[in-house]
Amino acid sequence: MSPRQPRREFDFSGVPERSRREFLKLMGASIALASGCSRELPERIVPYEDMPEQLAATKSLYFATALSLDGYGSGVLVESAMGRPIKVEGNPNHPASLGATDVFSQAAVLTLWDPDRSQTVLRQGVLSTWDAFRAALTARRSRFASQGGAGLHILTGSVTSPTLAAQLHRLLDKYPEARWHQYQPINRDNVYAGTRLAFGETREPRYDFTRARTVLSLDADFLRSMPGHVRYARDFNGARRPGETPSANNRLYAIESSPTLTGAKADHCRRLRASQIDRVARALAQRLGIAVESPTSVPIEAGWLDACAFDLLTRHGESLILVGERQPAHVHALAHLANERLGNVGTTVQYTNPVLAEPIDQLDSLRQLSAAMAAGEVQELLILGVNPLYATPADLEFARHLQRVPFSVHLGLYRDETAMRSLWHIPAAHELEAWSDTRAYDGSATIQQPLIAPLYGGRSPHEVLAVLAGEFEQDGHAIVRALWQGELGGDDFEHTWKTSLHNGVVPDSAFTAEQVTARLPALPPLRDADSSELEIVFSPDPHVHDGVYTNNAWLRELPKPLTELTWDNAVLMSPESGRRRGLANEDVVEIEYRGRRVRAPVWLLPGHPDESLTLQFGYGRTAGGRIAPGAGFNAYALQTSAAPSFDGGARVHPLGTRYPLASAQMHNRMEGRDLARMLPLSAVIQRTAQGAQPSKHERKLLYPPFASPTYAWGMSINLDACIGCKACTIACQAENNIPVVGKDQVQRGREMHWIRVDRYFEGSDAHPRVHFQPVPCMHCERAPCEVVCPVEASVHDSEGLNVQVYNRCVGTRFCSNNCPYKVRRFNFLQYSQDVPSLNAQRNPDVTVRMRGVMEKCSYCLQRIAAAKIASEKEGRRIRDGEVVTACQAACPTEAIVFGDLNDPASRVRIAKTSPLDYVLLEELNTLPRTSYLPAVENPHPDLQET
Amino acid sequence: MAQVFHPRQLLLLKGIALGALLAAIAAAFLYRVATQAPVARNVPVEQPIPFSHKHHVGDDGLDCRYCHSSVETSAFAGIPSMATCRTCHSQLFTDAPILAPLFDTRSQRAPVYWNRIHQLPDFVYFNHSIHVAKGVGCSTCHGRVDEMPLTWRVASLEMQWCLGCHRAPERYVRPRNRVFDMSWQPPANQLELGRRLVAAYHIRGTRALTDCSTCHR
Amino acid sequence: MAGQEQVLGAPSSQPVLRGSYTYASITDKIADTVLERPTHWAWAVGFAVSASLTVLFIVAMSYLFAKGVGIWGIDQPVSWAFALTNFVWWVGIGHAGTFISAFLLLLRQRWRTSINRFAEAMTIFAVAMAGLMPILHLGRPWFFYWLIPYPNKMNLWPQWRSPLVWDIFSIGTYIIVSILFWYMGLIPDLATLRDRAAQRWKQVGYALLALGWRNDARHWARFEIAYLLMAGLATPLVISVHSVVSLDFAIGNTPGWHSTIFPPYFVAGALYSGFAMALTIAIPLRATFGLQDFITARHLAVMAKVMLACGLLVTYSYLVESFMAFYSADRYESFMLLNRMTGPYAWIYWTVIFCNVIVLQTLWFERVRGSPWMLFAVAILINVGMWLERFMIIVVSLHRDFMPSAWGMFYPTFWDIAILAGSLGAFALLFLLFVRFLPVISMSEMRKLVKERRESSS
Amino acid sequence: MTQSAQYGLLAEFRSAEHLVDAVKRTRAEGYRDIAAYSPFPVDGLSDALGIKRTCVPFVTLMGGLIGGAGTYFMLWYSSVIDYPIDSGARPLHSWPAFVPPTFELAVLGAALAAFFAFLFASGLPRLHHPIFNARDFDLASRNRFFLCIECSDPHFDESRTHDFLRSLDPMRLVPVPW
Repeated sequence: MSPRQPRREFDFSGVPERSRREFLKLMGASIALASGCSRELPERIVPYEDMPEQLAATKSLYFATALSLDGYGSGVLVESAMGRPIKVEGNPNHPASLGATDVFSQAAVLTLWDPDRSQTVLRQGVLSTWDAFRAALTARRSRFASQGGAGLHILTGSVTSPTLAAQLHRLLDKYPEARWHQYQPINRDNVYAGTRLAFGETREPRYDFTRARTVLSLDADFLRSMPGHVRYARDFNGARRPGETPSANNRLYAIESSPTLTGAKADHCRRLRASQIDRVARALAQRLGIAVESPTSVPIEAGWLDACAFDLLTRHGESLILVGERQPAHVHALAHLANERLGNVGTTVQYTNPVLAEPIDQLDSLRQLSAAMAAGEVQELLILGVNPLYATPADLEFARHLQRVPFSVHLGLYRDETAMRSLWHIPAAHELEAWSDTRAYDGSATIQQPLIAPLYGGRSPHEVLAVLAGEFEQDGHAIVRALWQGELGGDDFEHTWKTSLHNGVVPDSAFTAEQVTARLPALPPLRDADSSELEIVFSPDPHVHDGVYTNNAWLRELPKPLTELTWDNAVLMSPESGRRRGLANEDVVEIEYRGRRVRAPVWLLPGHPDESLTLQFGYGRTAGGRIAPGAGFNAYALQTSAAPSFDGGARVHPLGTRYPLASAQMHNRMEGRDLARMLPLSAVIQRTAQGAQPSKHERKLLYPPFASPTYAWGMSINLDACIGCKACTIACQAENNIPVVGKDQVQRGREMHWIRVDRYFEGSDAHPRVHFQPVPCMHCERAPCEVVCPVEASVHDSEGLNVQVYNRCVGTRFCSNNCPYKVRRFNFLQYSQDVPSLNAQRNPDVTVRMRGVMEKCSYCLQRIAAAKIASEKEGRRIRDGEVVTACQAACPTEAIVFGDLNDPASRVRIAKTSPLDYVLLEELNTLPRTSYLPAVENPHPDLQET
Repeated sequence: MAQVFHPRQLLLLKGIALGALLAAIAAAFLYRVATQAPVARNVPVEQPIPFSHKHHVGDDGLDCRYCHSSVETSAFAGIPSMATCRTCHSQLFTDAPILAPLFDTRSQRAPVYWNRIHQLPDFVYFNHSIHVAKGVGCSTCHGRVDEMPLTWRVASLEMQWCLGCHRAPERYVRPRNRVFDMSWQPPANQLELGRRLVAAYHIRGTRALTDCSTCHR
Repeated sequence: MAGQEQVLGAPSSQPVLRGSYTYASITDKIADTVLERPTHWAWAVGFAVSASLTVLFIVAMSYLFAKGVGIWGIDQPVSWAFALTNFVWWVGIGHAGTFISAFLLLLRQRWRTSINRFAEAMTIFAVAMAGLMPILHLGRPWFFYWLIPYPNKMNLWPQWRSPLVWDIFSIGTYIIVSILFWYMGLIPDLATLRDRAAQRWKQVGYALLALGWRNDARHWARFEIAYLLMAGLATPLVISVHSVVSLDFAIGNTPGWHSTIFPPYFVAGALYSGFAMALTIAIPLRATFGLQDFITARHLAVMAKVMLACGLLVTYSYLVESFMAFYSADRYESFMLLNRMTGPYAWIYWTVIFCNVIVLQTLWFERVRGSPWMLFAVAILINVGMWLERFMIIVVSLHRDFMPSAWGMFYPTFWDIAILAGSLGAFALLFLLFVRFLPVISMSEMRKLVKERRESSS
Repeated sequence: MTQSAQYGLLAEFRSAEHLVDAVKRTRAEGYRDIAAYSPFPVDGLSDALGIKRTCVPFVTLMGGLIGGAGTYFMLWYSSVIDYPIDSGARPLHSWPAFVPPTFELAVLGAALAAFFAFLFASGLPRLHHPIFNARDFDLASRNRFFLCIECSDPHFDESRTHDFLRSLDPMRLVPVPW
């Protein structure tokens, strides 16, 4: 690797020595960065001027902070190698994480190092400076200060940050005529409105799945997309460990308007158009004894509802009804009332103060801003961290109105749509670059600490607001610290502050449950039951969300749950709806809705409700980096403020053209093969009682495997726990320097993910049963790949790992042909790009592979090696749980267990002794070290699903 | 019919054949040289500051770990920061022109670029701390650094060189308390001592030590 | 011309050498093709076409080395496709040459004499093309020598259990032995050319290659023994080579590959396609250079019969494969067969059956065997059919194996086709150069044939 | 001596039978340093010349044995002794897998041995030889058969040998100069 010019030391005045980060490059870290297998070049060593304490070269440090999505924070530990944040892990101390993460947290480091991030202040699209902006803003202050702030408007997303809220409140106190608007495309409007309907005051519902034995989800994807979903997924599966306590298994009923992972994991799932769920909710409420008028026709079998109601009623205090953010407020209110009647309040559901600092109706707030802009009342508009030119309902015409604002400022990570049209654009500091704070789904606060100085001189909203308000203290660290000094106070503030930073949670900051009394809300008239009009359902994209991650290549290439699509969005509809219109996958249609038209490719998704379209946000971008624009279609272009979540009256016109989509899984059926197993709970109880049974495949070995005398690594994957969220896939990508290959290569079937999550549909297209199966390398003891490698690049080590030696690989690809599990990945082209900022993200402990080299899951060999060296220096064996693979660490539901099979007490060994344990393709006699526990369904005895 | 070749022409032909053979051998040799490690073995390497291990270790008796402070804890032995140098050199030889870069790093923010001597390919993961913990002495790989005015590399650092020890560690290990001892010489009963140390330090067996995954990740 | 030969009666009754040739006239006729005859227009056209394709081949290889095998259509799960198909196909073609020159020598088949030289040349050029393919298909072709044992700084060896290493050994041995065998047979003829060359540079060139051969009776004695020994070695070698090539697949566990019938199946297929290629070359060759007296209709008919026999063996293998898929009751095997017949690549299966089984049946008719141009058409179809058969075995087996989640498709790119077309061009180019610079028929053996005919007629 | 000026006497014949006959008579006359040249291998000529059995088959066998045994030893040594590696849980000494390389290299060894033994036994390559000085000797590779009695033969006597060859009824009789 050629010598790197050391960067100037960043000024951290006021930052405690402990968190001082250096950016000088030492060779130890750069060893692994150059393309793995090329000829060496002379290197040079640049020593530190002063070595920071703790920062021994090549040893990683972990810092606790939080990453937020739609304002809600989730605690993380960020691994810093040589001062470079390279990997995000969950924070076990944080209630929203418990050590796990979702896909967004894992991808945060890539956004941080994204070379496409905005790097300079712009004025009317021309390079400018922070000082020039500060001067301009200060000049404007005299105008609005003289009018009590009239004409000054600030637009933010959902704000949970106590510091930011306090700053805004101070500003509004100072300038009472100024206005603060909040609009997050994925917001809590319906949830808060629902609590206001039910309780008369705004509350935040918080669920406890550990105590819920019967769960009914009405369009709520609590496993994957609600605030707190990582925790919910853990709790839900914690209460669902059939192998351990079968009788205590929970049962999940789901009714959904667009296929979700929650529906896929449900024991009973019904797919209805979004407008029908209201009807079902009323019918059910009536069965639960709530005095609502029963709808005349219910689009669901009475038996199904009876069974569900029976389960809810018999599990008094142990049941739970939850409603998705998409559903209107009165459905939420009905559910709150039902939960109260079922005795669930205080047990499975609690109501706290809202986590958002200002729980206003955000759509209304945006409407007001739009109106004010249209009326020319807005003189100064500060847009902090959101992209309203792209991500707002089309009928509000934000872009047109923005032209009437003389002084507009946009603070954002990218030069996105709003940045290009604002007077000023300020590059924002990434969450890993700046001081801030955030609250989790339960109100727990985390102080976000920077892992690195802003790479491109980005600013946090705190700093911009401080300038706006003309406050004396303009340094992010000081602003945040000042607030918490006020909050926590006391003599031992220093200690509390440090503890909070260290643990990643401010002690005792979670909100306590409030007393509530629900009342029956006034219910609006039902929509026409027989309406056959085509419905349209808006939904965040599973991976790029509302558009904030559209330039994140990891998330773009991560196959979306259920559809397995990468790089684009598509209009989802049921195969039946497609057939009626003569549509196949990739056919382009024009969707007409309320006079607006959008062209989009079609994807037929089994399990999608008929006569309904799912439109996912986040695509159809026109700016915001190199990979964001030019893919998919913009669903916001059809969204209206009148019906931001779903509505009827759409029409679809086939255009007769095709748009190629890149799906990572071409075949969706198991073809009757015994791959992803699912058993009814009764069978599980029976099998568990019987104990281990001999396999039906007799094990006859001509040659016994080699012994693994020291450690014998193995993995157990619990398919019942797996919710198909793909956090494992992206965690593995971050940990193991797995390159992104691009849409064209995915279309050719060349994606590189080391652990894929197979998704199979079983049964009819209308009501498919969905199976998820994570498939990493099986580490076969009799590995077929090894025998055919001509150069000993694929071999076994003494601990039973099937290792791939990249530097020895010549790329015959025979190993991949001979791998029955097809888990090997080949660098068909030079996929690893030599981009300096992306190189900085790379894990220095993992070789970067060059083209022509085979690679695959290594069971996180680098983590094993690190643990081994640490233990040997201490003269002991590696303890169970000391080696945690990246996929295991990220998994929200602890579906993956890894450890030493030689240790009789290890969790993996215990998991494998289950009589349900099985391996894939056992008849091939490959003796995999990775084995599976089957998924378990717990159907109501009266409901025999077809 | 006449002879196709005159005997003199045949001599020329033989000469050409011999020449071609020699050229092939020379080409093979040149290829070897051209693909050698970038820093030659057993050749002192020029440095921006002519730092002498002989002086600091041999004469002054500094311990290795004074400068290479992370050798016992991390994969990388550690290159001393400039501040480490200045602990003494803020007092000693402060006016020496050869030490000027030491002060320029601070006053002019001009870093010192040391020329790297021991350089492994990027796909090799060598860890100093575990070798030191298992009784592999500094001088085993780095030679008598205390006798090097300018440092050079004594080991080939080729895979076969690594394997030489990983296949028979008993031939090289020494007691832990002699790891940093530059003057340590293998005793006459090294094999016997080595076997005892291998057992005492729980050095893994040859099969585990020669696993590909021991060094390549 | 076809009509001309018809009047001579059934091809099988024809002699292996027509006309009344003496030692001198037969020598002159063959040597003059090389030394005297002006360039034939057909040769020039062929040279231009094959040279252009060779340029395409070089361009394709350069781009391949620069970018990587990703320029091809291969993917997961089909990570082998055109390159390996070409490899197996070219190796197979090579087999006919060795079979003719070595096996028929051991069997003392006199019809071998006039076709063995060009058949051996075909072998060498085909195996050269074949030998390129595994190197081209490597992800890191510059490290191909890691498959060969040699003392190295890594103390590493090849992994001997891999059939790819066996391949290196068998293909390496095959090409070396083929070249030695061919060259050895050429030495007396090179001496003839040396003695007859008019220009100095040709004289020098042929003299160097002839190594000073003097037609000494002692030379002949050693030559005959060594040549016979080489033939004895080449015969089992040729059987082993395609057996090893078949193990590249049979050792794998992919349904459609993992089959014990593969070695004989592949050897029969190799001879089948090899004889088809030999006919594809022989028929235009004899027409262009007026060699009908040496490569007679009898030769063509006999080669057609061999082709028929091999083709029937291949047909039998198809039947056994289908039967075993059904009889094994193995879910994956039976799916594999069903997928071949009805899956997305079904057209390949049915084209293979048409070319290799249906068209083959016409060879039962003497009328077809006696007509060079009908034979030529059949041979071309069989060449195509055998290439597609290998494609079917490799790609159609891989694209849907054990895990439905990993199923995929293979679509060739321009560069896939460029490599195939380029290798055909390079093969043709080498062959055309051979025809121009070396005697396509062994003169010394033909002289011996003249003597034998004289003895038998007297 | 005349030998320094002359290599031998060369008689040219029209047919192979003639040559064999001539050789037999020459041998009977007691000449030993004789050589016969023919455009193709002539049956019976070797016997007539009394050419001893050649070492080529034996060398070929040795080449094959060395190739095969050497290869097997290399396979065994490298995978059992030098760098034992667990590859797909196959035994280190996977003899069935060692058969194909062993066979191939045995064939290669034998073929190389046969070829080089042939060259060595034939004294090739030898690009310069006095026999090429003889007039019209190029016909030996076309249609004529030659018999040469070399001057080195103890029985050689310029005039007597000349007369003897004349008696064999050659088409032509020419001296072969050095």
